[in-house]
Amino acid sequence: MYGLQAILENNGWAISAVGITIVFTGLVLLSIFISQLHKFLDLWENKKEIKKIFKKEKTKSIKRISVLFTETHKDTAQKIYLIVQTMEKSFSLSKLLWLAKTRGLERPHSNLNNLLKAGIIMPDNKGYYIWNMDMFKKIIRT
Amino acid sequence: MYGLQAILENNGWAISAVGITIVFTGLVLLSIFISQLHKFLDLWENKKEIKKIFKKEKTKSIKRISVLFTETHKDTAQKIYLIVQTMEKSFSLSKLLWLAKTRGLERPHSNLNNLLKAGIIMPDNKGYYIWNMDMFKKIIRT
Amino acid sequence: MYGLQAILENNGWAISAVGITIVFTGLVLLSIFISQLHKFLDLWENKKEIKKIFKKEKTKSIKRISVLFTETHKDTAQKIYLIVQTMEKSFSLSKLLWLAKTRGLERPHSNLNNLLKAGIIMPDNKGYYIWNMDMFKKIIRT
Amino acid sequence: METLFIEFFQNTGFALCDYRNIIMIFIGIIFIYLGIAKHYEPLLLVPIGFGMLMGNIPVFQGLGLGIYEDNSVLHYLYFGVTQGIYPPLIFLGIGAMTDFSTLLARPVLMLLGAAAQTGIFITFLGALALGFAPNEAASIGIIGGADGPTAIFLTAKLAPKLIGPIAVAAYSYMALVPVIQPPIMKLLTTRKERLIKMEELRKVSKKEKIIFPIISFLLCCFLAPAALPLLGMLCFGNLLKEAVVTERLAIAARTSIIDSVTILLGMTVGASTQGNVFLTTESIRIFILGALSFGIATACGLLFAKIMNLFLKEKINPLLGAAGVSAVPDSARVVQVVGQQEDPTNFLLMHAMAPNISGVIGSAVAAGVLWSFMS
Amino acid sequence: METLFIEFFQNTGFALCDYRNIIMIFIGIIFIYLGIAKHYEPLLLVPIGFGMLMGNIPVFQGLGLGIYEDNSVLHYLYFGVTQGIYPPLIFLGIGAMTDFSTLLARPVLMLLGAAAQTGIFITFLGALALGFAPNEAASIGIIGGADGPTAIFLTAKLAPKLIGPIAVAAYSYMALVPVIQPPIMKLLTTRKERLIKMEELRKVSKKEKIIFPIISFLLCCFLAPAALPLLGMLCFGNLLKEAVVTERLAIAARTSIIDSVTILLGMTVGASTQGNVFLTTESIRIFILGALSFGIATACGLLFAKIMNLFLKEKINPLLGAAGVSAVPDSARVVQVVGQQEDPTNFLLMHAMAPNISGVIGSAVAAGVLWSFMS
Amino acid sequence: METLFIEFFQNTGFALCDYRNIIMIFIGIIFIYLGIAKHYEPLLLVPIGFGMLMGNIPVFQGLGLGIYEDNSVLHYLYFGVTQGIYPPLIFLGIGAMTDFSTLLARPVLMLLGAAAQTGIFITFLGALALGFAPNEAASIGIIGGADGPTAIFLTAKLAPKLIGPIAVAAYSYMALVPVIQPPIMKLLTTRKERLIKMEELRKVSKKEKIIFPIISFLLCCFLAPAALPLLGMLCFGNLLKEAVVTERLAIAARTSIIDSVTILLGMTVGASTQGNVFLTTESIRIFILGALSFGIATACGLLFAKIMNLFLKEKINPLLGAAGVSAVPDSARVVQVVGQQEDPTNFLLMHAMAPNISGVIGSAVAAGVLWSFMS
Ligand code: NA
Ligand code: NA
Ligand code: NA
Repeated sequence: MYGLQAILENNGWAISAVGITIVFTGLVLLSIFISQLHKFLDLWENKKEIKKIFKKEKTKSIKRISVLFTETHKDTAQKIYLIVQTMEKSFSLSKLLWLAKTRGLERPHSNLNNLLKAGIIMPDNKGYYIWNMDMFKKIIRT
Repeated sequence: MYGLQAILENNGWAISAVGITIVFTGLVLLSIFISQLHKFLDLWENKKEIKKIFKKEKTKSIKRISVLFTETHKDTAQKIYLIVQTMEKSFSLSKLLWLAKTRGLERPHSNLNNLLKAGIIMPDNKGYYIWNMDMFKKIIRT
Repeated sequence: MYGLQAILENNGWAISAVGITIVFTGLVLLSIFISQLHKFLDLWENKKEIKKIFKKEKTKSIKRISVLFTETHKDTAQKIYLIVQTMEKSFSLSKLLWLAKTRGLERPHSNLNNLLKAGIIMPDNKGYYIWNMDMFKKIIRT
Repeated sequence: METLFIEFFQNTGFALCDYRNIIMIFIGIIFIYLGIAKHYEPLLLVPIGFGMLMGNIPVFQGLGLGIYEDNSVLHYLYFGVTQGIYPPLIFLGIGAMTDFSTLLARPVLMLLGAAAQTGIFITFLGALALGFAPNEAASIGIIGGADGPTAIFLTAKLAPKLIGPIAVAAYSYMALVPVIQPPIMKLLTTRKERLIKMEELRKVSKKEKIIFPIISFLLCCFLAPAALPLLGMLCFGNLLKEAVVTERLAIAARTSIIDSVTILLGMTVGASTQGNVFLTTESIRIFILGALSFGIATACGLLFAKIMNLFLKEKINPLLGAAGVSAVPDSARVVQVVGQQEDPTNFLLMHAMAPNISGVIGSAVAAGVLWSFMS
Repeated sequence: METLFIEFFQNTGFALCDYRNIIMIFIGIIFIYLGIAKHYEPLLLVPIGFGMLMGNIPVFQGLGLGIYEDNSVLHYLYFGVTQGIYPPLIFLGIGAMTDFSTLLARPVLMLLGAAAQTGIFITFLGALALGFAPNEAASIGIIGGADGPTAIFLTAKLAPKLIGPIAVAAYSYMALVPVIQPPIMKLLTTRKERLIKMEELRKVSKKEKIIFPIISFLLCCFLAPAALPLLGMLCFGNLLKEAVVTERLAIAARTSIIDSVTILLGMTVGASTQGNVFLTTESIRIFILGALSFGIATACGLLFAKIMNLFLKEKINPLLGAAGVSAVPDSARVVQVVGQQEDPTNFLLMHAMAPNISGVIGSAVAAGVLWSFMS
Repeated sequence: METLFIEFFQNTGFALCDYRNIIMIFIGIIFIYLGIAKHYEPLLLVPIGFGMLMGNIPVFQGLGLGIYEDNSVLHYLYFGVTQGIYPPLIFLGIGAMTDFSTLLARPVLMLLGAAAQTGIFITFLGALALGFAPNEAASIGIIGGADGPTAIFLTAKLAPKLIGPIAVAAYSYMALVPVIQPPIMKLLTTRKERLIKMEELRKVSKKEKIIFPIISFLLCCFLAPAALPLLGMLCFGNLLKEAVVTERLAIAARTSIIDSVTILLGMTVGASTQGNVFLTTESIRIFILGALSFGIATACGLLFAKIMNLFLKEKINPLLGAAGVSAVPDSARVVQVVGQQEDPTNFLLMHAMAPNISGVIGSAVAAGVLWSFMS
């Protein structure tokens, strides 16, 4: 069978019409959805942002200022920074503690603790810790 | 069955003789072919080379010189080069154009166009462009 | 079937008891073995070490001193070192030899040979050679 | 020993050789040449070309050497083609390497990717008219989808016997996009149209990129469930990429997985073109229809862009329509090149990626629809 | 044409959809969300979550789309799950990326990894009491092993029908370790205990590291031969890593092999949770028992550590016991976090790795024992 | 509970253990030791050695643990060995990492690679004389080819029962090349011959390198079609490498593909050496014949080089003949070492690569010939 007859017999016109319609339906729906998506996300983001400004920022700043650094503390912090510079970017706290002890720093436990609380030493969520330079500059090197 | 009888019975001599002959035939043929290959390729290359010298070189050089750079053009080209240096090795022409506009270059379209024609900016065949330093030095920095 | 009856019927208590016993047996045995392992290895190592001190060290030092470097030799060695610096970390001896010839060094074969015997040029076991800087300093740059 | 020699010689390729093997070996070498020297889709043409050599070494039957023999190594590796396993794995990798940003920034350009698929259905009708059975006609039509894995997948499901010619046709034309498309593009657009510039694309946020593969998968597969294996893997791969936390899986998908599968798929598809099976009048008709399909798809994309311009305030460059056929990313590059022939400062590449990628989604949906109708 | 449209519509996901598919799609999206936004085991939750979407697209039967249909692509990829092939390959990769140093330095901590496995057997009893058949009860108990591949492997061998719910339960709870474990840890330990510091670990020699996988493999598998596929591959991978000369094989094991298999395993396990198969009261009971199993395992580890302290001269921090459940390395991190809540200068992570890894060995042995008893 | 304990104990490896398992475990540990401590082919000896441990854990039948049980994980992974799928994939990777330059620069050295294959056929005759069936004799002879994948491939096709001993013999002797070859080399060459220096090799062009794999594949496979799977993949891999545009496929072939397959092949070949199957007088005879085969191959290479020197104007160093056995690249290194023992400034390594690589081609052709004669 050939020609138009073959097309008719095999329901060709219908299949093609339905087929291309579905392809278009799919992509049109998707394109409409996408075009609205970022507007929707913006709204959502802003909602969060607004909340954040009022809530979290405050608690955060309070939390951090709660650690007071005397000049002695700052001095020790500088020394610890020197040690950290000899270590890898992600370092082990226990190793740092040991190094601090070895070099005769005073009360290394309590000092490390302060740095942790102040967010100068931060967990990298892989079990190691990193040195937060920004926070260090803000709090210690002022 | 053991010994020579087993070899004979299983057609061992013949198989071995034919086998080793084929291995040798294959590698001998291959080694002959290879030993001739580079001579043949040299000939082929030279044919092309000779043609090139007479044809393409000419058209190429003509084509390139066809873009004339006034001092103003050269000056702008220098400025564009400064912009390019801030971008990645393979850069997007549209981004370059936009940056050129932003920095207030005069007629950026036409200038970029000239650089393209002169082969100073060249497509990297991946949809991006690269800066042809040699050409730049030859044409602009003379 | 539910409850204790189901457990009994299916031999639950026994399976659990045997099961947890085996898990413990496995890990206890393993932990005992491990805890003894390094002691055993230390003994083994020391045995070897002691032997080494008495035997190999001697032969090694003798072997190396057996190559005598005159001042001329040392001078050539210095020149060869300059060539080596232009090559990759793992270099081909034949290339080095060729470079040495090209630059007009005297008796390159014999000189390279001396460096090989002295352990200044050492095989990297991948078919290439590396420059043993320590040995070079010890023997030549004294 | 003489008899053994003669027997052996009768089993060498020299004795068993058929002129069709020689033709196919010659074609295989051309494929390799085009891939290496002309840089036409080398990742596909080189494996297919070498596969053609492997499939056309004349071998004695029964030893388990030929790809159509049950226990041959080639047959085992070909299993991933005949069962449609390789194409979804390739789509996983493509998803993990594709950036859908442009499509998210200008979703209206997706319609061009839909329009170009009209070529599939027109060719389907043409193949029916030429006397092909519906399942074969559908497999031939999908060549116009300009998407190798999709074509192989659908053919494996509908008309496994045609995998060889259809795959070779699909990849040949995809490689020849820079040759086939430009004349059609110039014929159907005016110079003024080709000069239209597109506005800068907006920046797309990470969240949009993460949500996109999930939504487009759900939407398209609810509509055409048979697109599941292809679209599912495409979107899954893309999610792995955009999620960032799953980066190592995305890397595996877009390196070891896609590359290994590309090697095996290309080689076995090439090897499936044994001269006596491949060189038939049917194959020739498939090649002609395939070329038509490609041309029609290109034309449909271009014309639909012109129609859209009747309604859009901000006109789009109709050349972008040609990128709707897929053949990622070659047809997008062709758009760039043709556009720059008129105005070297017109940069259409990024915009052309949108119809280009939506053309992939479109042909996967079309393949799903055809599959579900034919079986 | 109308009839065709209607027929087509009747085969779309919209028409075929079951409320259970919608629920599962919703759960799948939650999995993806937890993986991406909360970083809970993203390498597992994202593939499983997307697999749930793929498995719950409502499809017509017979075309070969669903994972339970013989000739579908998903079915072929699922083969590695049902035959228990993927889990050993994942263990090969885990072996090639794990450093057993801490365990070698403090072998006594291995006992905690044994103790936590008690949870497996207690849950097994509980499941029996709730009326599950022994093979099912064993598969449910293994959830407490907190080791996804082990759970999938044992279930594939004992109760293939439960692979979906058990795998999802196991991975869910592994992802929720940071939520589930801390309250139990605080409940069962005193502040004084949580403050205990561990002494520095000794340095372990290369030779010890090379001998360890060989010995632990031989010892455990002579004891429980059915642990062969899992433990064998774990130790083989580790040997490849520690041998150094086989580094390139170790790299393959811990990159392309494990990542490819993780993609396929996660996706197909997710896809096996078709609503009508998955959403049963049985699944709910499995989830409840699984949570219990996890809790009991944690408690057993903690309590055993306290018992050990009665005999040990140098006390160990009982929090380490919680790491014995496996869930590498999440539960070790939880130990670190909980420990530092009391004393930020207490570093338990490295010490917690020892029970953590021995927990993996322990559950593989337990799985072997259960397998050999049940069949 | 007592009965359960007893029953369990009766199923442990301690109870089931056979003295042959212990012997094999001991051999396995030696393999691992040679690989790690002596650096003898560690990429092969370590996986095979650990596989020996895995295959010789005494297991109860019926659970699906042993490699010869239908539904075991090891059995599935072993499938690639028994069907001859792994060896061609390894050849793909070898092709993608081998530089054929030296061979192209001095094609006459290829003859040495042909000469060394004589060892295969002489051993074949010897094995026949010792009463082995022809298919077995052929598989034993191929050990002299000094090419693991080729030996495994041919044995899988001709005498699958012998895969274990033949593979182990082949890899053992390949690892022992630095021990086996030097005495033979010194015996059969004079000091004067060993001092011969080879002239510098000419630089080979890119085009030659691209054309070589195509031509050598076509030529050798027309001659011996049964070499198709091995030679095809070797040349395909090499083409992917030399084509440059297909670099990412070549990378996949020479990293993830070859490494993954090496792990699986090594491990399963090792595991196939279960004591009761492996420790037979047949295996011992295979080992003896294998050693002979190796020695004869080396001798044939050396002697043929000396014969060539009768005709060549520019003499070649006959030591190069020893590299013709393959065992890439170990035997080439042995040539270098032995050469330098006489004259430390004589650099034979690069020249030795030519017979070394052509030895690979030669044994693949020989395997093809034997396969076609035996079936
Ligand atoms: Na398309
Ligand atoms: Na566990
Ligand atoms: Na060989």
